[in-house]
Amino acid sequence: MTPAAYTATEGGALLVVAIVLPVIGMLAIFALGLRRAERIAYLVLPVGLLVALAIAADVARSGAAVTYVLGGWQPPLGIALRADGLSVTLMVLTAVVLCAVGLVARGSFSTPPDKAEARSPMVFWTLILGLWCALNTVFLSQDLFNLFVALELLTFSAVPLVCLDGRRETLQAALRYLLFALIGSVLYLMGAALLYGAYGTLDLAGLRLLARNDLATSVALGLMIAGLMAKAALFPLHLWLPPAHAGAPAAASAVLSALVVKAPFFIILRLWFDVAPQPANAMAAQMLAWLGIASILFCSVMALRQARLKLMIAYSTVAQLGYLFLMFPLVMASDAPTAWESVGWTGGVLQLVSHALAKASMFLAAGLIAEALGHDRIENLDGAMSVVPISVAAFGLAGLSLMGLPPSGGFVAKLMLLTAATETANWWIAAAILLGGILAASYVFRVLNRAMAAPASDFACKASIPLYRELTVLGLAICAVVLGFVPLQPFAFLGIGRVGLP
Amino acid sequence: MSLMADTLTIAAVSAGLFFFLAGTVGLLRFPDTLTRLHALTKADNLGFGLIVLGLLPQSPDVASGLKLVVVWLLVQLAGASASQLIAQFASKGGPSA
Amino acid sequence: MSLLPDFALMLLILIAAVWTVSARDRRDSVIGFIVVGLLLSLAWIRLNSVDVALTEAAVGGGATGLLLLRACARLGPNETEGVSLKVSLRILTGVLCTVVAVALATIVLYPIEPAPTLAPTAAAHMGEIGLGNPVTVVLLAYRAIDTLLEKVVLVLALIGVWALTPDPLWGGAPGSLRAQHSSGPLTFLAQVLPPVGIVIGVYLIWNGADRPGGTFQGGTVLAAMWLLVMMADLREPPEIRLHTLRRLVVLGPVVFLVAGFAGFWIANGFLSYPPDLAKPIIVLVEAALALSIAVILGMLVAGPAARAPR
Amino acid sequence: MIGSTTLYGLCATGLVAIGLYGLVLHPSPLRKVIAFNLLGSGTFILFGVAAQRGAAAGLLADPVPQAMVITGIVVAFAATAVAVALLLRLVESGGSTLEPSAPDPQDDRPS
Repeated sequence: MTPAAYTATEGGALLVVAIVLPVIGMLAIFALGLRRAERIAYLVLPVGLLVALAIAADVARSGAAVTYVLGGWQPPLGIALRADGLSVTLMVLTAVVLCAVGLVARGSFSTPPDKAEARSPMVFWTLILGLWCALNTVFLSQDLFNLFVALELLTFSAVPLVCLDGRRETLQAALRYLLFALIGSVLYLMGAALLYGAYGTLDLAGLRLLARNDLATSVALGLMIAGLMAKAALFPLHLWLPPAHAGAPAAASAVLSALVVKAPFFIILRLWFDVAPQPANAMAAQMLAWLGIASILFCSVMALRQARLKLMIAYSTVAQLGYLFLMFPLVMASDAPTAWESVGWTGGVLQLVSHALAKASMFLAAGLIAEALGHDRIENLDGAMSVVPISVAAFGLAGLSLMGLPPSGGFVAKLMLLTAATETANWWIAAAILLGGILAASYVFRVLNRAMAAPASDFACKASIPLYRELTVLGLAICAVVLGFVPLQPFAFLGIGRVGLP
Repeated sequence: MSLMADTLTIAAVSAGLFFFLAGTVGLLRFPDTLTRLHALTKADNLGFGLIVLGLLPQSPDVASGLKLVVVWLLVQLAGASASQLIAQFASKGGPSA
Repeated sequence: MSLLPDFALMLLILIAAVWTVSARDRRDSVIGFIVVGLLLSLAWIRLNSVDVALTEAAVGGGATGLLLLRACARLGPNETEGVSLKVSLRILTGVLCTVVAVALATIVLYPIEPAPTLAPTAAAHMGEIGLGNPVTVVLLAYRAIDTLLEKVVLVLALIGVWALTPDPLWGGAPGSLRAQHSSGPLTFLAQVLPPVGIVIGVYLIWNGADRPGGTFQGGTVLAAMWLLVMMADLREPPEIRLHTLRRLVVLGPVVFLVAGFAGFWIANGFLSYPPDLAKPIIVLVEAALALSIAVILGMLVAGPAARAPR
Repeated sequence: MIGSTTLYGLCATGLVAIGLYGLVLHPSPLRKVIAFNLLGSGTFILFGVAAQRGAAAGLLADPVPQAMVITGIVVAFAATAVAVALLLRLVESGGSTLEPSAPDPQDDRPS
């Protein structure tokens, strides 16, 4: 059993920087206890964005994956990092969203000038940087146990963000989130133990070469995917998500909804397409899709029934995550030469990216609206348009992507999924996509309707919002829309490094 | 030489095991916390001491012999302190389990 | 015949586990869990994994047990907490657990022959590092990134615990760890044991390079000594804003990172060591990590701040 | 003939089943955390079985899974510490179960 060796490519050291840089920032904030925690974060955020862009440029220029072998120890003994088109796309996405969140969070998480260190800024900025390290590790690592450590990093950074305000409801939500995440981790780890027992390696490329279609492999992959489903909040394991994402401060909710739940899904993609013996199990693919359909329909209806804006957006997150799981049967049945060249695969990944941008923008906009009005009850949103018009506009633009209306990234994504569904005669999936769009339109318009209504006579604005914060939120929404104008050609980028893994 | 060492080991360890057995029976049969504690600590001190004594001739070098003695001392210290604490807790009206 | 001890141990573990889950009183459950932890460390010795046995005894049973016992004390007298749910749900869960167990048991009963292993590869490269304990080599060389990120996990966990501090108390010290009935014997133990414990902790760290032992085990012993001193009320827990405390927490990860980056100049890349310097570098990193682990574990048990900074 | 390693594999299986049962069914968060630790221990023993079966090249057990277990034990401890701290804070603030309490209708803060 000698899987082909990884060869470190020239720019590989940058992958290490992408993982380690946030850690350095986090440790610096923690240890130095300097006047203001956010200064270090503002130093790290742009550098991290540049690193992600540099790696992306490298991948685009060479048309091949960037690889690094840690410590020079070849897998399966050591661990390799590898950035293909998909992981680089997600790294850039992460960096963009985090930078935007960083800008918007400046208002809410600045250390008061009279204190050396305050609790919530210190915790917020260290955890955001911890999250970043975790996400980059998830996107780059080629080792299933290292991915476990990355998932734990993600959990430990995400959970305290939920209960930053220390209220009873948010503490409850955080505890429930933690328990779900821990069940997920332990099931994942159990699968990893079985795979190691069966193959003596946890390296993705090695497993791809060795994977057999036997009981141990099926049980291992089943346990791992079940665990990851709990972390990615797929119906019926979604119960933890709405209170957790709605309870967190808006800036944190944006990161949790846009990025954190995508990490376990990304690992499912890796397991499904890179590890599982092909062709994958058709029944399992159908089951994932059915759970996805249930997520879309059930949680869209739940979103319609919420009284609070942030809870509505949180339910919408579960619904939109459901779309991601539709791709499994669509990819299997397509006649594209490889899974990642099929319309279904590209549509699914595009949905991931456009939802991340749209949802981050939506949560941030909701946060600004709540800050300006002093509450987030949907019934009493009237007058929002006159106080924070740009945020309401951003909310609407982001809504386009969720509904799947043109022009938006969400439109292209859902259109591709729909095409794939009709081509492969998966009529139920096609119907769910259409119905989900209609439901999304109803919950988005319900909010816009109220927000654009004339304000009541006793209307009072609680706080004025600086323009740069609103513009940042609008920028994210515009990114989600512009994604719909990008010609389909560059989507070949997503497939870089996936054909003929080393 | 080795025969004598082995005989000593067998004798001491067997005696130690007997005290452990007696202590366990006491733990299960005695009526309240203090008497149970009494049975347990007596058995522990004697039983464990005898087992360490029995193992000493078997240790390959002086260093491992010393380690055994250190282990014995630590167990004595921990056992004595723990039983004192339990006794105090019990006499202050803790649960008479 | 030779299977008898193993069989008895397995039976004891399972009985203790059932007791842990089914006990009505939550303190009984915690005690059951500690017993499982101790029995499991015996199982690890039987599985020829002495390093893991030491870690399980120190961290799995010991530190986790202390944490849970303290939680019980803080939660106060408990209402009965037995499983009291709908029968249908219990049956459903029972079926689910049985299916998982049967699947796992089948896989365990029919292993791949010959068993796949990385032991030969791991052994073949040990000469390049110059350490005698293969587990330490895996932790600090082959898979050093796991260990590094796991230290970050510990720091994040500490931040997560501290994040639960009420705002006005931020920067202050965790509540006293003093045992409810702290008294003579405990004070005596806390005065006598720490010097010995520190020697043993350092011995475990130093010894870990070539024989079973290492950073985690040694660090936990150091943490235990510190906790003992705090529980006997000889020392108060430190304020969480203290710069010394913060720097001790990050010392390990920082030294590890510096060693990692040094690899770019003195060896061939991140976290790689030149053969002749590998041992001193690893021992240095281990010492720093152990110190950080000791401080982090102690502070994790102590919990969030409960007093305003002085 | 079952070897001792297989015996420990079955022991791991039992721990997993018991832990999973407690984790799903216990209403009390502290008991869930304890059950999670049992489930974790079972998983670690599965790694230990793989390590023991992989004994070769003069090593009594494959060191790679052993190292993974050591990392895993420390991570599980950290998880327990965070969960316990959260739980105690939750109890201090007046809630003791995982059931979401009805939100206060007068509460104007964004939820």
